[in-house]
Amino acid sequence: MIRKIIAFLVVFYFGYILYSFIAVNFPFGERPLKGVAAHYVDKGIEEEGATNIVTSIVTLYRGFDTLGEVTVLFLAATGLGLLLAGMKEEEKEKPEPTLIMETTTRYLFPLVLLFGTYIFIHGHLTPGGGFPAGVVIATGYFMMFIAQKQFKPSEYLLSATESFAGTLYVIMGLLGLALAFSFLANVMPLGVPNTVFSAGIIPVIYIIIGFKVGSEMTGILAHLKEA
Amino acid sequence: MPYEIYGLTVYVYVGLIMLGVLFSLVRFVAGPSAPDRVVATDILTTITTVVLVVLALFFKRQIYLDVALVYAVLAFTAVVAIARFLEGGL
Amino acid sequence: MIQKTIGEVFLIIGGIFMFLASLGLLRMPDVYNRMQTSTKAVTLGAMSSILGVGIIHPAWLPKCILIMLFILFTNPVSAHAIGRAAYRTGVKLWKGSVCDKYGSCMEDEDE
Amino acid sequence: MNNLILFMGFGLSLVLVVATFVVWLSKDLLVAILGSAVVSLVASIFFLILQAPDVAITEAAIGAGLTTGILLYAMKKAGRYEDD
Repeated sequence: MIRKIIAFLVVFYFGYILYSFIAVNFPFGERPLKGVAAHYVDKGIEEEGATNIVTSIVTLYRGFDTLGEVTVLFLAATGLGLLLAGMKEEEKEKPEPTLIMETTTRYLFPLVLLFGTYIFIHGHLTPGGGFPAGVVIATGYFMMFIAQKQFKPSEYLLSATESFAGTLYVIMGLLGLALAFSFLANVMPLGVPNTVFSAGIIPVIYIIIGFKVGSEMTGILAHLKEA
Repeated sequence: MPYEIYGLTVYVYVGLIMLGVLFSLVRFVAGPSAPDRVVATDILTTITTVVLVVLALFFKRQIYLDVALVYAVLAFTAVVAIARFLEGGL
Repeated sequence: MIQKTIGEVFLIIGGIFMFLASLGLLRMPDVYNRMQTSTKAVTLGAMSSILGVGIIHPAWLPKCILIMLFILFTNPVSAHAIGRAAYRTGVKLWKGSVCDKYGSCMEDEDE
Repeated sequence: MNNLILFMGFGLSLVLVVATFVVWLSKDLLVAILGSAVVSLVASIFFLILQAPDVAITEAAIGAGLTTGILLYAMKKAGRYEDD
């Protein structure tokens, strides 16, 4: 009991501190930007050609961080697979999914994959990008896992996609290093902003990240389902 | 401000939605069994989709509709998964 | 202007339906009755509100119709899954219920 | 009108706090998972109110199914009720 009271007080204090920050800084967006942020907002479109400036920060200005994040995700997926390897669920009677669930998910699955594709192709124009798109695709696979009697994606294909996408990401970075003397430089033509074929390598990188995250998350879910 | 006022209607509308959220929250906290809470979560999910669309209207940005679309497509997955867990078929 | 008014009317209809659905969720006696609100009233309210937004901004109408279609497509499935799971886990019907078709159907399956 | 959004923010933050308390105090881990799903819903709305659609879409995609799924699979292994 006393532990809960102490925990409550700590949480309350923390919330009060956060609230006081918000109360002081509430008129956000009204101050002039300074330093790097001002450069990103003013010069972002003409330098990198992406209408959605967040994507050009994520994939180009801070692209190396994104590579690190993808690596962390890869390590997490590999570690989970290693941990769960050899664990096998005992066979028992399970209630089967109904016809309604099976039919709906069967018709919805291609639409979900299409929607994920839309998100990562439009990453540089609308909100979204590789990571949400990959997660959407993985959720589509999860939908099939829970509502179909027999559904098993090929494990070989999943890990092949994942490894191939990861390698391709590093190759894109090295291409920038070779042609423009900086890792992940924007070496492709920028095109006209606000069109699909613009922003140089951003769509390419987002397609790669979408495939990679999608296959990794699906792999995690498949491992967890079997364990 | 990026959004404009649509008269009294919008105030009434937001008030109705907030009352709906409040009632669902009461059912979520008080619900005697787990399926009650799942139903409350389902309703909250649908209301969230609507709130996202209405926020896109307030901010006058068409691209915000994408977020609502994500919930409209995927939100039922969680509910179906929990239902399958309850009946033991996950 | 008239178009904006029509859109606001749709918005208000949707808001009223969602409010009534939540009231039903609060007041109904058992899970199966509460589930009706999540299937029917909330779906109608959400679709009406989104249609209202689409009418206020006609350029958004295609995407709004897409959202409406997905809500119409997925909400009944989740309600069906909850109802089935609640029955299978042994949630009792309200004492005023007059008819239990699914129970008799399951007894037939067991025999 | 700023105060409309502010009113919405107050109502939704009530939902956020109450759902967090449900997650914290519930002994039934299934209810805790449901509570985290509700927190994720409201957080997505807040990210959109704060004009961060990229973060909102990521939160929506993760919270709408994947987190629930992973936690449910983990709970199936670990048991549903938390014992003191």
